[in-house]
Amino acid sequence: MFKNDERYWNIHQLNKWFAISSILFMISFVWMFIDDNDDEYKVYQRNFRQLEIQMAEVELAEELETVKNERVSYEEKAQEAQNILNSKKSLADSLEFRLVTLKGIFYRHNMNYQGQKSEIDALKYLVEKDNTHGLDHGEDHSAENRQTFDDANVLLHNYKLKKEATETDIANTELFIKEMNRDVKASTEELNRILADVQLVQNKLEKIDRKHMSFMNKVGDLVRDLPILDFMNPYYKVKQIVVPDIKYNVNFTQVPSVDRCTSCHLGITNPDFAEAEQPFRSHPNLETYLSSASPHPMTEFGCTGCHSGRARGTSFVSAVHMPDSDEEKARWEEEYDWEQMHHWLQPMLPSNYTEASCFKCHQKEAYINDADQLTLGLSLIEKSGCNGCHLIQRYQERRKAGPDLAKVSEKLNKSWTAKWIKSPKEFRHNTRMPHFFGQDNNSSPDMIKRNDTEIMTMVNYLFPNGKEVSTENDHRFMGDAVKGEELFNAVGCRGCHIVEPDEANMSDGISIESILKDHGPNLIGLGSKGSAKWVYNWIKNPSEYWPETRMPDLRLSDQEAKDITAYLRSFTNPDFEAMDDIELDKKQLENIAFGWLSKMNTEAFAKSTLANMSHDEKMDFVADKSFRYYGCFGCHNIPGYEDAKPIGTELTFEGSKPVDKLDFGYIHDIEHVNHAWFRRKLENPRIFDHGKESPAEDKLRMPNFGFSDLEIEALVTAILSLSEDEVSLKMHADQYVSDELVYEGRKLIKEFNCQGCHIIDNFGGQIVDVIGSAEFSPPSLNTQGRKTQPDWLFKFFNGPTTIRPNLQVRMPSFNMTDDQWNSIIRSFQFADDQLLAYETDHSISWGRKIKAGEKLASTDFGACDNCHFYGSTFPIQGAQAWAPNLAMAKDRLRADWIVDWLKDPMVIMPGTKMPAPFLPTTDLFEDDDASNIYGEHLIALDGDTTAMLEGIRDFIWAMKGQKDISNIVKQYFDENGYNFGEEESDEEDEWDDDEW
Amino acid sequence: MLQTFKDIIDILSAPTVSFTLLTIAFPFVFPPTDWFEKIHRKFGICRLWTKPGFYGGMIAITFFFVVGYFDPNFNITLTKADNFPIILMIYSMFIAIWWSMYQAYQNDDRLENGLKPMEYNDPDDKVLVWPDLVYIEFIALILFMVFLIVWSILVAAPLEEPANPAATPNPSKAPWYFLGLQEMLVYFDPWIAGIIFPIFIIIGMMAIPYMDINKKGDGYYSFKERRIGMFIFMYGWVVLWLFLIVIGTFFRGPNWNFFGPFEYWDAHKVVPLNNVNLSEYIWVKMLGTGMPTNILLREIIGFIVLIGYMGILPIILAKSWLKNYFQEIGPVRYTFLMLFGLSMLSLPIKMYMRWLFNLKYIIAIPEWFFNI
Amino acid sequence: MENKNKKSFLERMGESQVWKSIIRSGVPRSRRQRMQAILGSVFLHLHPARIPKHAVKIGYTWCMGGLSFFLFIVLTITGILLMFYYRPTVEYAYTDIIDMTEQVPLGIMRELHRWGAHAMVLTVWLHMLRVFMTGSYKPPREFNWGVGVLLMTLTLFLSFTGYLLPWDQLAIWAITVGTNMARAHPFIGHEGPGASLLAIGDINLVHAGSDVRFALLGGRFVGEASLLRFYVLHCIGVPFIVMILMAVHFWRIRKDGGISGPL
Amino acid sequence: MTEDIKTTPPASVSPAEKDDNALGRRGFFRWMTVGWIAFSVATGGFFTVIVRFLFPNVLFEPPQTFKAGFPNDYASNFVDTRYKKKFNVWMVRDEESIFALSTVCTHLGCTPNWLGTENKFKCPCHGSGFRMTGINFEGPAPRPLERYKISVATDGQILVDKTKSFKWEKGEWENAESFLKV
Repeated sequence: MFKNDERYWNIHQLNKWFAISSILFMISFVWMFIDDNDDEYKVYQRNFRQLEIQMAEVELAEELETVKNERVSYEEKAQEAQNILNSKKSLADSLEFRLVTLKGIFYRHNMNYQGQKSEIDALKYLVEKDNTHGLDHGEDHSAENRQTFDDANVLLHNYKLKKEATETDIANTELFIKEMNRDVKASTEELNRILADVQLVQNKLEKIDRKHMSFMNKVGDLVRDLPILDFMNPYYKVKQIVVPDIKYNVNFTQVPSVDRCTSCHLGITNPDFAEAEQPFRSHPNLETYLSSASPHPMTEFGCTGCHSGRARGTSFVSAVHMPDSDEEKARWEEEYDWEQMHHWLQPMLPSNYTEASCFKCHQKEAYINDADQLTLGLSLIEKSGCNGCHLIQRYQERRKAGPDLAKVSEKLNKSWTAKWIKSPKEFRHNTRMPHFFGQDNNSSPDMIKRNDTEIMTMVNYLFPNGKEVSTENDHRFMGDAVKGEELFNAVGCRGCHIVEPDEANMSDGISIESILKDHGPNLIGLGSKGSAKWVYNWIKNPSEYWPETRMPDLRLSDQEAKDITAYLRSFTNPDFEAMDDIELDKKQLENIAFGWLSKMNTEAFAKSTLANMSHDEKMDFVADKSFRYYGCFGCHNIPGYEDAKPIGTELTFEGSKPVDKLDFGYIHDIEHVNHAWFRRKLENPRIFDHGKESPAEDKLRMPNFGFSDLEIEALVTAILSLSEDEVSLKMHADQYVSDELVYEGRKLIKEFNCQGCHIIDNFGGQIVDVIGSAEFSPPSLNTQGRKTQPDWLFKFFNGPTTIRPNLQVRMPSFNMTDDQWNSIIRSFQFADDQLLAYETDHSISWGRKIKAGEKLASTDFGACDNCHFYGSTFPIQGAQAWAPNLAMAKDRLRADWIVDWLKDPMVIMPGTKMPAPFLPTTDLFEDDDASNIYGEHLIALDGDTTAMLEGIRDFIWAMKGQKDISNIVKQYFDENGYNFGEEESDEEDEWDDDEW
Repeated sequence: MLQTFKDIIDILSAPTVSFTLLTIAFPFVFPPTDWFEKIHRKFGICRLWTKPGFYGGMIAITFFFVVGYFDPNFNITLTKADNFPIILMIYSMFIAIWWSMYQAYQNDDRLENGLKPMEYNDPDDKVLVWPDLVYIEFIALILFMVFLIVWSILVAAPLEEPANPAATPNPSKAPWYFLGLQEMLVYFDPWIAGIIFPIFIIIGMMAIPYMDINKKGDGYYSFKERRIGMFIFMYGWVVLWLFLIVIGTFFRGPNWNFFGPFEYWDAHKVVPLNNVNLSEYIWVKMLGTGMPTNILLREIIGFIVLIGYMGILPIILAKSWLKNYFQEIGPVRYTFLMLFGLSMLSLPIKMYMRWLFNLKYIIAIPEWFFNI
Repeated sequence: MENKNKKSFLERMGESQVWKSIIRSGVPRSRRQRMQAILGSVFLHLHPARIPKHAVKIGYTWCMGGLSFFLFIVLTITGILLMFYYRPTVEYAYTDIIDMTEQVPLGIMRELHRWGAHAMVLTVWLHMLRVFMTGSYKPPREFNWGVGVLLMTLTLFLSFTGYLLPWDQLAIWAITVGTNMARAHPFIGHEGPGASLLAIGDINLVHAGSDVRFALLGGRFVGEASLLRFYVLHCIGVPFIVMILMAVHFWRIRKDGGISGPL
Repeated sequence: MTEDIKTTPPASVSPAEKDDNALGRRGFFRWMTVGWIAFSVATGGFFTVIVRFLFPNVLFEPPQTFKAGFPNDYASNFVDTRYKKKFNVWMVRDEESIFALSTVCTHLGCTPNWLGTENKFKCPCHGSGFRMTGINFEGPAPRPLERYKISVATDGQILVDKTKSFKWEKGEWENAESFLKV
């Protein structure tokens, strides 16, 4: 081996190695290439194409079927025209020949002309130059140029004439040919028009279905999507929408969202795919979303603006789809190898929570259209007082959720209060007051003792000087309970209150409609709470006890108030009364005080301070610590805590909080996504303390509201809506509302539960269920903005008068400021696109019209006075049919509106008893005695309905008489009573038959 | 059974235990003196550098990873795409070291028997580069490219949440090759662990050829002829660098707490950190007085210790134990060798002082950002 | 028969003017041609024409130096390609990386680049280990070992600068942790020992806005400026130095007597 | 040594292998050929794919094609300015066709205005005037406005493609893609 040819390796072996490794290299390359090209979206696009072809073929068959018969005749027609044309072939040929010749001539002339023109352009330049710089070059030169220029122009003109003459000839000939072809053209066009739809489908098929393609197109279609070559003109490609106004937050800045969802969701905007399999199914609500005519067109809103998810993802997993349920999750894992990409902070919202995104743009609305769950969630936040403890910048607390406790010693006694604090739901099963005690982390005997002591110190603080309420004189404030019940049901209490002692009757589930009913507390057990005196005083004038209350004044007489008090006091809660009183434990008091003291101070200091404290000081100290620990002042006004800061986590951007910032504690049987955490927290606020050894002062303290599943889903939606995601200013819905007051008004309407009694924006008016008939219920406020004069409405709000004499339910006096009333009026006006605060008085046209109107209103025709008061004149009909005083109309209503109203009252106020007035048509005037029946004025209007209605309006407008008839009506009912309500249904039928 | 095994591994991999075991075992694996060598032979540790040793080692590592793969907790760290290089590092370093030692022992035997090392060729017996070398290089490149492509296809490069200066991930780790430095940060102030040590590492490594004047073992694998140098380098490389990377990758969880490989990374885990400075030991615990207000006086003991360690200790050694060696290499080389050597040694010393005495700093002058 | 044709074709090609002008030697079959093949090629003449026998054994060399160089080239190519689709700004950096996997043709370049970078750290370390284990740093190769140590450091720094570019949490916090050490640099880091001594009167000279970390990041925190700086360092600055040092490294191998071996 | 190489087949190397010369040669070629083919395929593939890499799959620039409603949306002899701002296109319908006219004046690139009463496009910069067809007839503009490619999409809407334009002076307005027959 030594001194060989300077080799070491066996070359054969090396060759083999080389070959093997090269083959591996090639394989790995091919693998990589395939890996790079087998994009998931292409599979979907291929499938979609097949689906499109199928659908197009079906459509084609249908279209062909529909034109089957028609097309034959049109085809014949076209053929006929063609035949006629063919018969004139020699003429046509000669014309064609002539045209060709003319075009040749034209070409020559035109060339001459164009050539000459360019000569002239050059000469023109010389002349122009001479004109300006002539002095430098001497005169002769310029004259010479000028001469040439002029000569050339003459020549040009010559050429032009020739050219134009030929042009005219050509035009004439062409016109002649066109005329000759006219029939053929027309009939062909006719045929094409019939076949247009067929053609469209056929064109489509030719573009997408290889079977319908020409050979070269087939090849082209194959080649265009070959890997490597697919950069030129691919059919299958990533589709994306760049949405500049919806931002993706990269922390340092916000960048436009780039949505590639449509790469797979190919039929999303096409309603033809409503039934297709996912991902091709069209959006279920194209009227509101995505279509270009909708308020949320796809090009401006994209997809992830609402649904979240990884917009740039082009595969099922990388788009971070999120399952709605465990079953769906299991199915996805099976079908798509789904797993959550944990590094994406905005996973797609499960479809149940999609509404959360509406809040990005619709922040100021009181009710967000088509987003009931979100609206409900936001309402619950306010009702439950979440934002009392949790600051939400964009959803600020407007008032405290619970009652004012400043004067609670006038209302309640200590024992009841302590028991209530400990377990409010024992007293009132559906109260919004949450349970702080007896929860997961404070149910040990020691903790119960501690909590009882805390409760007693707080009660002690709330009842200064030991004053509490007594029931001694209660009989003086109680009337007839039976009458009280009638009143309670009739005057409108049930617009906001329910009396439902049995929880089982309330299991309908919660919705934005249902919360209108129990806007105020469920009035059960009042016999076991406080005193009759307080109840009496409260319903007589709520704002005296609590200036900020939303409870309005129903202007009850003393007797009415007593009756209602008696009724309400008749409900007792013996179980609650039987509960043991809460006991203060002195040792615990020491312990608690010491615990708090030593938390901030040295132990020695704590001990000495404690030793120097009197019992009362200890009580106050512990009460203070307890109020601050539990954050009672978040929902209640408590004297001394007016400026206390909310105690909870700020929720302003809670929806965007990264999951790792949520403390899951030692709970592991839960998905690591934010909504799962929120849900669990709301189900059991103390759950994440499970297994922890925290001292009493550091335990979780969020109280348990006992939310139902529906409420929790709604609240989670609302919390998710509080996100950091930004959209451009112009996307905010309030950019399109000119007036801030509108939103304020809407909020007030919601806050004061106007929709408990009235239908506003086609929503509300639930009190009708209690009253039984829309006729006797508070009016629908549909078109209210157009209907009443704003200054009248303002006066009415401040001092309601009787408008509908047949209603027993009363418009209460609300304790609102001018600002607030203005906002409400403005929001009504905005809804009806009537923003004027001041208008010129309507002037009556004293002439034919008003006389015709008078005729129409008279007993012969409309007989308005059957139901309507004419000033202090009572209607002819009985009280149950009474309608508003027409003498008030000119103060109250807007003139235009009356005409609209008269046209068809049912459109404006469904369920009204008001009929549209009879308006004679012209054919009736042909009768012989027409002039006797209708009178000359009416006939002269010649059936002009608008004029007739305006006549009625003017008749009403001109009516004189007493405007406010409240007293007259009241007097009448005081004398006669409201007893028509009972036989209402019988009378109704009779009445209907008689009159109409 | 498996659970017991996991529990044992969890306990063993705690830095205190594993580091100690490694440090104690190390001289027996790479014996620097005759005495260690004797035990190395006697207990058959030398068989690690034979083929059965190779198989044993590979099986042990693989077993560890396989068990880890099926463990719900270890699986999370093990299958993180960015941790694959560390697994690769463990394998490749084991194979490389074993292979070097395997050949070194063969050469040692040959040398002992008066033979030339295996690599020796007659100076005239050369090979032409074309095609032998070029060809195998080419094949190696292709195969490596294949490896890289397959790796890239199978493991997608990770991408986490968009950068957010307001949200610190827990734990936040440096790139894996710097995890050794990050681990040192636990025991040293940043200016030492992050600045002085890296600089010393770079300069110290560059200085190796100048400090190691042993002419033997040049150009072939050998151990015995240069066992002290080998021992020091291998200790620094394997224990103080690679091992700390493994710890930093697999065993450091939220809050930089230690977690055994089979433990759940619970962010709630709390480990007591009651570290005390040397000056506090002296003044408060031993002398029972308060801390002197004069900073230099307060830290005087620390300075003495430091000067003693870095300045006087080398002098004493040069006069006694290392007398011959000192004379052999001369004062300049000796000084640098001691500077780098003692610095390197200070890392395990400091680690142990932390673990045994909760010692935080030897010199603690936070006022000047000067802590050692 | 077939073989014969091929052979003659190869031979004819080898004798053509074009071939000769480019490759100089013919198909390297004779000893002379084989040496010519190495010496006549700008790339291959990094190697000597003849080497000792142990130098062709993988068992001795591990080929790790060669692989490191190869990886450097692979990373340069993939890196250049990535630069077509990557913009180093806070707006685009992250989303451009998303797009690498979602839509960019041959987006696997990112994986090749990232895993190649990790692999390069390993190959460099293994190369160093091999050199140590064979004692190849000993004279006359002391200097080249030093160059190698610098190259290794720069490899780590290249990888480190590239770490920031995806602009994700891993990136920004690894760089924050990494650069925080610079804060503690003696004298020139604002939290380092001695920094407070560098003051004129009450005017502090070394503070968070003027120390070495600030210079590295172009700001007090990792931000837009840092991204650009790291990008420039990663794509141009460090590779430039690495290339110069590589040239020195390779040249010194030859000058120091080729591959090490027992004498 | 050198002679030896010259006379013996190149691949044969050691004396021991000279015996099975023929086999070796075949082996040499077989393996080597396979190796080189595989290697060239892979590297060639790489370079091809890299060329593909230069063509991005998606664009972030505004789309060059847009849908402009249905042909029936346009009244006869009417200039529709809806798409002027967003896409720089006038949609014009004359007696028998619809076409998409560029809004760039051929003089110095200003944007003319459509004056419905005078039935012309008038450029505010230097007063060039164009007829409804786009033909220039007054002012300094040297040539008519350009037209864009227009077609009917599968859903029946008009599709305007701005990447392809047609110039009158080149006779391209005769091209079937430059107008839509109605």
